Amino acid sequence: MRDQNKFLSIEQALAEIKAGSRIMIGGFGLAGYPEQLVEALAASGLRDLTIISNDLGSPGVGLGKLLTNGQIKALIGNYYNWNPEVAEAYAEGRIQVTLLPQGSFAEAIRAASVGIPAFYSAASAGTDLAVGKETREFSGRTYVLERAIHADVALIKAHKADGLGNLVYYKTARNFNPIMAAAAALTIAEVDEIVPTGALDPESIVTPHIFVDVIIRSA
Amino acid sequence: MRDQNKFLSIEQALAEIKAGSRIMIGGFGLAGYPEQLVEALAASGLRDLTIISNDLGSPGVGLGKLLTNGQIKALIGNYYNWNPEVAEAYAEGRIQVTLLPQGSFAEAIRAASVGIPAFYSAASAGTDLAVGKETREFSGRTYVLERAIHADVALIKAHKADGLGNLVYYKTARNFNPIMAAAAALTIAEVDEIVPTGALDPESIVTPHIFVDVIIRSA
Amino acid sequence: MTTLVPDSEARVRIARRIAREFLEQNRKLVINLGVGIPTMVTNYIQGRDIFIQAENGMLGVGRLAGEDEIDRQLINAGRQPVTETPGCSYFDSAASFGMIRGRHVDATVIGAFEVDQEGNIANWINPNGKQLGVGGAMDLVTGAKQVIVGMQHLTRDGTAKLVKRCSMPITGFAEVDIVVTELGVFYFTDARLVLQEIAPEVSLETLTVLTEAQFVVSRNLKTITV
Amino acid sequence: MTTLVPDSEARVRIARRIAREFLEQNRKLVINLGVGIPTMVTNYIQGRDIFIQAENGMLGVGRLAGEDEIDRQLINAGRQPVTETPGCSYFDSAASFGMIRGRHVDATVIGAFEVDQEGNIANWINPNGKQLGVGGAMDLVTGAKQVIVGMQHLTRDGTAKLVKRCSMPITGFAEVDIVVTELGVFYFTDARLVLQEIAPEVSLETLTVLTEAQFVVSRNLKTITV
Repeated sequence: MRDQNKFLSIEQALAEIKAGSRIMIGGFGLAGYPEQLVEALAASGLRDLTIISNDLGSPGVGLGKLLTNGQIKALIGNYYNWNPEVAEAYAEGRIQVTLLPQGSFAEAIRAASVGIPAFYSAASAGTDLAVGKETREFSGRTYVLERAIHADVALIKAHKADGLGNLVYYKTARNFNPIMAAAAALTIAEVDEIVPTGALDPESIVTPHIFVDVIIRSA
Repeated sequence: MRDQNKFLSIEQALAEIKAGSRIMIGGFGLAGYPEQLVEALAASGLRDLTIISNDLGSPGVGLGKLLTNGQIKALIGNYYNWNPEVAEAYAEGRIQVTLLPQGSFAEAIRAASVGIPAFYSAASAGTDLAVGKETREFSGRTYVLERAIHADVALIKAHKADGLGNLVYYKTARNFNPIMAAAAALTIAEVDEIVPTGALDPESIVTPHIFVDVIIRSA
Repeated sequence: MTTLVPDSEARVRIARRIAREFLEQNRKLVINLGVGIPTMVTNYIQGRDIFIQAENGMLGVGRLAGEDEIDRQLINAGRQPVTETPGCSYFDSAASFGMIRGRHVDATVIGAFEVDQEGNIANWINPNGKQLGVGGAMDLVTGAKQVIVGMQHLTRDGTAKLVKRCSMPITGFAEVDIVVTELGVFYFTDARLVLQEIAPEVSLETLTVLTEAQFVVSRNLKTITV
Repeated sequence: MTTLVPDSEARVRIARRIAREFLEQNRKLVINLGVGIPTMVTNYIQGRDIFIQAENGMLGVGRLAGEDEIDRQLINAGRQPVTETPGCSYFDSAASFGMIRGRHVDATVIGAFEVDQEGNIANWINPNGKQLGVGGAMDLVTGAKQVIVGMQHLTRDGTAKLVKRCSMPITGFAEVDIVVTELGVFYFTDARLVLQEIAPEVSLETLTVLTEAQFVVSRNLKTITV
């Protein structure tokens, strides 16, 4: 948890990100990704980024812009079929791509957030995605050892933040955002609305404020 | 998820439990444990139970009754100093006790709920609680391999249930209840209030109904 | 070869037949539906206690959204705008796959490039260099209690999709329980592929020719009904 | 031996001195407080952006509840009824320890039976056969960014609690960062125990006698102030 004022302009927020960073970005398809942060990141021209995300939007749209702009060095994620430019860039050797089963990917991000270095999952055992990974039997079934996925920065999208930075989400825009919030060294949240501290029900806060370093408001 | 009507009387609910079962019981101290289910379990006289819980209440109070009654074969949990009868029964060889660090205990229950057979935690490495457990280094630090903790039955306490069995909790009475709900083959929830389906905010449901098999209402 | 069953009819038949698989159980179920034909199953299970889980973080997915109901932030895992059902809930992706991996989902309905006679399934990638994505397929086939494949019997080129041994990258090994095509319904029983139902358009001989995988024929072989 | 500082005064001094450790950082902090002296720290950090996490599933724990405020379902990890602060939140035990294990808690303040000169701590069990419990101690000492021990300098029998080598079961190895007693404030710096502050009641010679652990004396040795 940083000390300074969490509520920054998008320019101030972007100034926190360096070229070559490992950046987690929330979202699934075009739902629940931090649209303005991604636009600003694309406009920044920062290069050599490792982007950790479920997918990469569509060609030239959303996270897709980062690839179109040549800002990406490596991808760690799950599903790039919605953006054929990814397979193309990979085939041409312009980017590295690490694919994980979606559930293992999500759990590996959560593992980073909770200080678990590795865990076992049955998904992908014996398949091409488990090549080079350790496996182990438990009760006669083969499991793959998956490692935690950490990041320097997480760019996430939430619905509302209160004055401390507690977050709640909106419908299926929640997806990877809460787990990424806690898995990166610096978390920048883009929110639709800022409400007074105390206005969110303590039982319904999804991301406690200590996981959130910077908040920007969607214009 | 069971098919039958989830809303049962406490007698019907208890009839689901067999002697010799592994039973998870939610709660921390005397907060958030399913008081009436525990009373009924104590009154049932069912024996040879393995109780998986944070603690065992106080002597003759709450979960403590199960020990006073001689119904317990084994305990898997975390903190029994609030009930000195546990150390006594253990010293006299009347019960088995497996202690885990509270965080490893919680995570092992969650692991069971999400199909992860084992994970690594730094807690307890090198200590008496790690004796006999595998360890492994990650980035120069020693971690302990912890196994998922499953149960036949979970007895949990929630605040409200809707008609489907979605649950929300109340303040620090939440504790182990949500993770236990999903880690047992059969989950019986004791709730303060039953509200119509649709009355709970979909964003705030903590335990989706598919984890809940039987619901009884606190009298 | 000529098409035995027109595409659109085939797709509807497969979806309806899979729906019947659930309706006949006549109990509460939680299911996850893949894109394409599997999503069409939704249309045939309305009004029953069958809850649809979407791996992007929702339980209780309703029908596809109408034009005037579209909310871009409320989508299924195929990125289609959907609606809510009463008692639905939202959760993050780790919790969602926890539900799947933890054996809390009764069935997953998925498409496939190939299923082989060992019950192996290849459905995550066509290694043509144009795809790069796995989605939740591997988690779903290993995590769901029951794996139901809904796919057309032949590829567009007319080759068998039920094969002796998958040639494409495997998604999961010996995980498939039921295969429903427009020409037949096959169950994996005691590690053998058993034909339970056959389409009215084909003879057993023709189906055998169109099915590379070895299968046995149930003593109770019936005509596919939907 | 005679008591150098009366019990109640010692406890208050330790709690206030630890509070100063946080107040002087003059920034937002998340801390977890063990039972006993550590919980007393709460009294001396009011009004600052210091958020108390309770491992039984709450962030933003307020002061202890008054007689008329008691809610049996709102307690801290020592089972004491507490109050809420604005912006507090509740979560389950796995999430709570995820917060701790994941390095999101700036400091844990705990008591101890023994701390040795290697920074090892023994605080989870007195192996007298009457205790059987570990609580969150092992998770906290391995997970929190900073481990601050608040304890009286001597046992009730007058023996040193800062020892050469822990004789009781270890909670965590080389995890302790700061030890605050009523007689001194010690920091572990470069794997050495360094005395930074000393109580007005004792000379360095006396403190050395009362401290079995070997320590070095800071060049900036000060008197404990609270």
